[in-house]
Amino acid sequence: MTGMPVTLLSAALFGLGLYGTLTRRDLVAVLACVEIMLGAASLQLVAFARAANALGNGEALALVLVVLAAAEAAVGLGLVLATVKRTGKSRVEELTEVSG
Amino acid sequence: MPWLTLLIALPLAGAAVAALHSRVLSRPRVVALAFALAELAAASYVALTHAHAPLTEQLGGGYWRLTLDGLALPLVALTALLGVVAVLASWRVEHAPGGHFALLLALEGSVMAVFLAADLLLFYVAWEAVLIPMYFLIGVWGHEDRRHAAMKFFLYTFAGSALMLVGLLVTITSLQTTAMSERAVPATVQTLVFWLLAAGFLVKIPVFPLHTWLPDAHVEAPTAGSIMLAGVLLKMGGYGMLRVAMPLAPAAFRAAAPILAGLGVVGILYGALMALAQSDLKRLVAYSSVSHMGFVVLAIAVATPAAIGAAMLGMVSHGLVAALLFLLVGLLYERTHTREIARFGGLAAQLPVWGTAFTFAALAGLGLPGLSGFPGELLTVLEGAGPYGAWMALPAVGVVLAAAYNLYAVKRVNHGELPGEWTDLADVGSREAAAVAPLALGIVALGVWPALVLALTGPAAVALARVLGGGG
Amino acid sequence: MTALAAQPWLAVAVPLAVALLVVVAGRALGAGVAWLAMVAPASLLATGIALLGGPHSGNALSIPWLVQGDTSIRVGVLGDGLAALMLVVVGVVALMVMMFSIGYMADDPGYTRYFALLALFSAAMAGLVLAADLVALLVAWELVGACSYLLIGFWYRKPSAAAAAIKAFLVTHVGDAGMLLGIALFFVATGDVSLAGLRSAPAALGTGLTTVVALLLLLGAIGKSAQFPLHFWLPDAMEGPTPVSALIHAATMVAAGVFLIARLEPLFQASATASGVVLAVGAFTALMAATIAIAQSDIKKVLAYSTISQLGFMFAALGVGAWQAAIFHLVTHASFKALLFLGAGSVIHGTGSQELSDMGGLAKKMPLTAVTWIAGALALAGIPPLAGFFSKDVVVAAVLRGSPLAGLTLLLASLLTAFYIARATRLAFFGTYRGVAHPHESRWMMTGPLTVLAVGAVFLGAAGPAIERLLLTEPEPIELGVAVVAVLLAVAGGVFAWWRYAGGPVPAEAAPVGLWAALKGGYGYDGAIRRWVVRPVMAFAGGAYELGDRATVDGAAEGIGRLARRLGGLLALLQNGDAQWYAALIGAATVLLVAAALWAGR
Amino acid sequence: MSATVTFWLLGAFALAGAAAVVFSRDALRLVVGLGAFLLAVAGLYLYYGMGFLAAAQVFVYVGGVLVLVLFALLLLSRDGRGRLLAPGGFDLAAAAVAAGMAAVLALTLRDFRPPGAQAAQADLGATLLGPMLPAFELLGVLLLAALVATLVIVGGGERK
Repeated sequence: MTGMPVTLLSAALFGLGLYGTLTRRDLVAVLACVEIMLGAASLQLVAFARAANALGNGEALALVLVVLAAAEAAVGLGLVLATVKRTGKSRVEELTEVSG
Repeated sequence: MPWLTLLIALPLAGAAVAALHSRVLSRPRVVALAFALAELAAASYVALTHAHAPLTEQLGGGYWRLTLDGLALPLVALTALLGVVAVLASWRVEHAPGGHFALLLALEGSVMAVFLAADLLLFYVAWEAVLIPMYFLIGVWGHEDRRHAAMKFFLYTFAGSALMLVGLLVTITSLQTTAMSERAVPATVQTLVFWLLAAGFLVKIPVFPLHTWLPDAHVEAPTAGSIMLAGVLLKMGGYGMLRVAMPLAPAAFRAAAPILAGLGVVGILYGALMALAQSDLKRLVAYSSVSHMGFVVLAIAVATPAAIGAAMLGMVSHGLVAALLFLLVGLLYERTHTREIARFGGLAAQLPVWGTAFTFAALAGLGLPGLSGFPGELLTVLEGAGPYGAWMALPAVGVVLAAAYNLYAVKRVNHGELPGEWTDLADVGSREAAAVAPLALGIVALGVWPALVLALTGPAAVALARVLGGGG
Repeated sequence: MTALAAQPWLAVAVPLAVALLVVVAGRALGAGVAWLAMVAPASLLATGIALLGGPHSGNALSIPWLVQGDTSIRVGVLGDGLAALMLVVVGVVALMVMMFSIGYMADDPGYTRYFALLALFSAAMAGLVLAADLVALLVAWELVGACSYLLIGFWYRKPSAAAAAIKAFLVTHVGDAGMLLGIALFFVATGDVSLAGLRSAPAALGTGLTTVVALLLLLGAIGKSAQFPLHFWLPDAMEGPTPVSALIHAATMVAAGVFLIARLEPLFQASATASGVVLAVGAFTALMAATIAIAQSDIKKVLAYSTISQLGFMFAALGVGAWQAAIFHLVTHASFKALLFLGAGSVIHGTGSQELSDMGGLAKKMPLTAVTWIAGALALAGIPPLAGFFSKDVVVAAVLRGSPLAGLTLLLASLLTAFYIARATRLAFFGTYRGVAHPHESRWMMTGPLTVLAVGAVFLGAAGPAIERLLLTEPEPIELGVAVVAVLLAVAGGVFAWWRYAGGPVPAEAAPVGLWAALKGGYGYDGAIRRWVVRPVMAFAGGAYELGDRATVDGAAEGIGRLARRLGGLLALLQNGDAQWYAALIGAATVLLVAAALWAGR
Repeated sequence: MSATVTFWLLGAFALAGAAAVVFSRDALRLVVGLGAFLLAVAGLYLYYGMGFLAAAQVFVYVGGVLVLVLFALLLLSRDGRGRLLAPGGFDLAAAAVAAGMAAVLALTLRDFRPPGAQAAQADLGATLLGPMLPAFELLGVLLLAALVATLVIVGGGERK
């Protein structure tokens, strides 16, 4: 199954993840939503690799993404833990220190 | 041996070592000097062994394309020399020396990458990479108003390079490659591409009226920053014109040449007049840079082989002279903590070596024959008289004004009675003399024998002029 | 000797090496450094003499200097008769001046610097006279200017010396800029910069361009030779040590303009306009400077204006095409004017003052100085049979033939010349001593050169025919009528001055009014230049900086920055620190951009 | 036929899991949803014939990330974990942005034809250690950096 269906699927998954990332109010959930976006992206990538008959390349790239996602999750969750420990807040709306 | 990659990697490695080193030992300056000297040695070796055939290198099959030809070689050598001088000039930096020397070496490495890049993407990345260490050098180690100056420097050049980036993207999409070649972009987009690229380069040179970041940046920058800024960074603009903008859009360049020549002439006169009005010694030197780079722009606009050679001569010469002047002003500032010309006077008696060097630098700055400024300016006027005829009277006036501001500065700083507050100043020491001497020698060598540069630039200049003349 | 004649470039290289050596070994050699430095002019002299005797061709050297593409600019030297003569003149005068300076500068802390600069000057001057092309000439031309700048400002602690040095360099640089432009136009028209090419250029250039090129080169000559309207730097240049004035600002460098036009005589004669301008400038300057010289109270200023005036004589001769006459006068003038300057130096050394009012009666206290001075004065006034008489006669006769008006102007200037030099002689050496110091005769190191130069001033007139033959022209006999009139005028002027100043300085001159004040102030030319050129330029620069650069150009840039910040202030309302709000903005922007791209790429 | 069914089945699972993550108010449901999503994606990888990738997905995500998330949630467990609507129309705007993003993605990628299989290397190992070697090495460095960074960040938080 390549072409339109998988594109629609991954686009929908990405949209869902984005929506969650934008609206979820606690940090762990935001991170989870980011993972969904990443998953959607690598799904599309794998589908492309299938279509191009370049399995090795696509798989390798997707693997890169998986590892990136894992690293991101680890650092992100670490940040969340550290933030909560430091400020006692884990809710996005309470954290406005990046305000210009 | 991937020499060109080494030329870029060596200072960057030095930067890393200097940054880490400061935690372990306390002599980052020694590390920096060692790497700068190694870089100079490598550059000299490459210059001596590959002077007459372009050297190219491609690593990793991608965008890492480097080339060293007659246009790049003089500037690479200049950069390597000024790298050493800049390290010596900032020997006494006390605030976070590890960071300072790391940034200085990072700056040198990025500039090397700009001069060696044979790939548009690499060129752009290196171009932007230069901004970062310079921004911090000004912003952290500068003088009183450093934040504002650093931000101004950054915004100006960043705005220019943003336009340049658009130009590069249009080029890449229309040529379907990022490799630099003698291929021009299609005629329909040439004008657009040329002016977009020129926007980035002209800000960097800088030409009137895009120059006002320069005096502020120079005044606030630490000495080493000023040396690299005037000596090397301004050359990136002229080099970019010759290397990127002109071959990519020759027809558009031909159409724009009179405008560029006008900008050059305005720069010559304007910079000289502004220099005449200054009461701050460093600002004076900064404006003189605008004037000198006006000659380079004029030569670029003329674009005959000899004029291209003149532009290269002018750039190398200005690199040496401006670096020497900024170095001397910096040495003076270290001793007096002021740049106010009115507070000086009679320093030639108290600081004989410094005074002699300053007079020497001023004479070089006014284009005295036998010193490096003269051949380039002479060749520019001789070649410029072809297309522009009697208009060359205006740069000739600029030459008189250059004599005026340079000698006026010598008079107010070196001559007259020594004010009482400076009677215990110490003259230039041996470490400082070691920084002054190579610049002075270079100025004399280039002035007596300009073929040092012209012999290198010859084939490249002829080839470039052919591309420019050859109907796009 | 033959080796030198074949390799005239040695006359440049040896002094250059000497100058370097003086700098390097100066401290080690101490006072002996002067003897090392004297090798420099000696090499000029030797080369000159060798060239006088040897062949005048086949010794050209030309090396490519600026080569790129099809452009090849060469620099070279060529030792011909004119160059040989100039080398001898420069060599002798420089040698005498250096010897004199050993005594004059003995106690100066800048002793080494002084002799290094003199050696460097010798090299540059040799390059100037030997140059075979315009680029080499321009290089040497500006280098002598730089040496002049450094030597005028030698006593840099004196503000007046520093100011005079800048003034000299800038004013002559105006001329140099014209020269640069002239060279450029000539180069574009012919692709050549050689002097030989320029001499035969008129055919290729056409009248219009010939005139323009000649006038631009003339501008350079006018600047260097201190002719009107660029004459006003030379009197100030007297701030330098007096031997320097003798060498650079009387005998050699200021004569370079005359030399240049003589070199390029065919070019100038091809254009009636250009030669007419040369004649007019020369005659006018000769008279104007002579009138100013009569009112000066400073002995060096008298001699400075006298130099300007005498150079005007030479220019006038050049204007009528009598370039051999001009060179002849250049040679004799170099001898007697250098003598007068060194004599003035001896006097200044003895009395510690340059004011004529502080002197008087020095003939008794400094007899040798007085005798040699008087020989120079008589030569300057044109009294037979001294050198000045012969050369001035050739000049005046030639100019009278070409333009009676200019010739009469020169005769009037001759009268004034005799007057001012007699006045100076009378006030300095006769009457009673009015100063406070205790003058005494200088040592032999100083009087020796005076004697040598005095011999030249007395006998060089006899060398006239030889010089003219060297310059490839048949010597002309003395025109008796012109000679008699000129001598009578000179005697009249001299006698009048002798009578007028018999009782010492005229009190009215101390506080001058009316015409005398105008003369003493050089017709206020200096002030006018300051008021109408220097100050407006400085004011314009200052105004342009404050209003143009800071307020307008930079103001616009900073204004854009402020505007952006204010817009940013509006935008800051969007920036509430909520990371998700930012992410939403980024997402929305991405959607819009991609949508636009999709729409555009349909 | 059965392939299409398999695809849509897995797709539906993934969508449902994602929706659970995005919309659930309960922390545990979030974790379950995320697990479902990740497993579904792993299944899709398998569907495309990339067995190793699927296995990696399961190990790294389900075994690693999910556990991490779970730990974090347990550690931070506090009241009111539920989703809050932002004041005003932000929620609607975010929905619009997300929908727009999905739309432009679908539209852009619809016509995209990946360049032909020049390399055609089907062997993952050969690819990773061949042309992708720099990326592979970089990944190693990145993982190490992430590890160190996490330790530093969390440790740094403790010291304060």
